[in-house]
Amino acid sequence: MKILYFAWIKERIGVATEEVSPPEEVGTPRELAAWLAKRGDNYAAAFEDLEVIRVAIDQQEQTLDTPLGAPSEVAFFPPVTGG
Amino acid sequence: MKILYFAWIKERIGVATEEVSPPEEVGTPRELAAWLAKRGDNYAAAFEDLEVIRVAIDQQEQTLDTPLGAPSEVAFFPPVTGG
Amino acid sequence: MGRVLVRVQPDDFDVAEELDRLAALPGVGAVAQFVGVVRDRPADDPASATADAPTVVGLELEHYPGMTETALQSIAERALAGWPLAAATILHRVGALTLGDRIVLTAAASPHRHAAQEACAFMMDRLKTDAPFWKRELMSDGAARWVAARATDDFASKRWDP
Amino acid sequence: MGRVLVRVQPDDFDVAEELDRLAALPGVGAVAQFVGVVRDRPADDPASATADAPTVVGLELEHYPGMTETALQSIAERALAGWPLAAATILHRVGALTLGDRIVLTAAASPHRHAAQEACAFMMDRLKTDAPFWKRELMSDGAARWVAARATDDFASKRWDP
Repeated sequence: MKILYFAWIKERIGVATEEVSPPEEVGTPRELAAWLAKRGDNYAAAFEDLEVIRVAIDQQEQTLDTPLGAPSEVAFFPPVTGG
Repeated sequence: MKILYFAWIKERIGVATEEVSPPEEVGTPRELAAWLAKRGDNYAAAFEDLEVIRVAIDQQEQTLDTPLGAPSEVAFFPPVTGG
Repeated sequence: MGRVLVRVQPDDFDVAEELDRLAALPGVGAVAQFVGVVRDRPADDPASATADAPTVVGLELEHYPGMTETALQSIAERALAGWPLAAATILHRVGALTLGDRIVLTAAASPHRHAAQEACAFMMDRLKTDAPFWKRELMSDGAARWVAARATDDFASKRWDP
Repeated sequence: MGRVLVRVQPDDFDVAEELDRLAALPGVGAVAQFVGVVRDRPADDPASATADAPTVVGLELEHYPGMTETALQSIAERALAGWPLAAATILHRVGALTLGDRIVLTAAASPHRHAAQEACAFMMDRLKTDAPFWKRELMSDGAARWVAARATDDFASKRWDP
């Protein structure tokens, strides 16, 4: 599963994208974030407040509690600020 | 007093502007139009329906019953259609 | 008032130049522009939108010199009074125009997009009812006719009344 | 859908060229354009508008390649579905921008001015909340900070909900 990070989440974690293989019990983006947060202090800092984090599953924005299914890519990012 | 005509009013009357000296009892644009309408069939045709005629006194749009005062110029025109 | 630009002219205007001027003003983050162009169907006659109805091939725009400029200036100044704008612009052509030609530009520059958008729409709505211009359409069958004013324009203009 | 033009690019775009393209489409009498530019005050911090507060000197725009284009395409198509438009355009820059640079263009062409104006505003409001872009402001004191999302943008976007 490919994970992408954007904006300050990417900065805190220190990578833009990585391949991960979460265990079967990780079934939602919220659970995926909690699992990623255990990978190190940088991850914990990025995911410390899920209220300010948005998620896209295969490039479609979803809630943190949407079932993951078997996605090709999952992206975590702050609320968008374009335009 | 200078009178100006625009659009189809100008076309019906056949002149764009003229100097007139209406009698003292002509006190409003409505009375001025009625007085002008007697100058000929072309004028009568232009002023046959005052509902579709607008007036400006010294370049300020006014109602047909606004007191004329002693204006430099009075303009008669159809509802505007710019833009 | 230096923040208002109003011009009435037979020549075309340069929309990009005006956009660049407005975008360069201090504090401006948003520029809304509206451009009206001569289109091939009569503006006031939905029934004419059939295949064999005559189409518009040109337009003649008459105006009241002096009063027109004053009216446009007043509309732009009211936009500045009503929204937090850095500048407001109205450019309007007169004389003979052909299909696809630009007729009018209204533009508003502001720190905020909604202010710019609303002021730009306000100026167009008021221009339609308050500025002494008259359109004469030249049709493909050789006819020419003065465009009739539309009640919908009166409604649109009145929506900005206090 | 040939009536939609969406582009995400580091280079500037030509607003006049796009206006000319839209104005030349059959039946078009109205083109509304909105241009967002990099301004010198932070977008989300009214308190910063004091004389000695640091100003913005540049912007970096990050995006999510692939998802961004899809989101913009969807917004433009919804504009076409919601208003009688001949065409809808969204152009958005990414990468490093400097003060006064254009960031975004939304444009809508229609027979009718209100349709063009509303669709143009709709696209900007939805873009602000639905398209994956992130702004990082470079300040005159050397600091850099990610721009925070604004609740007012959420309200503005929701006003178009059915």
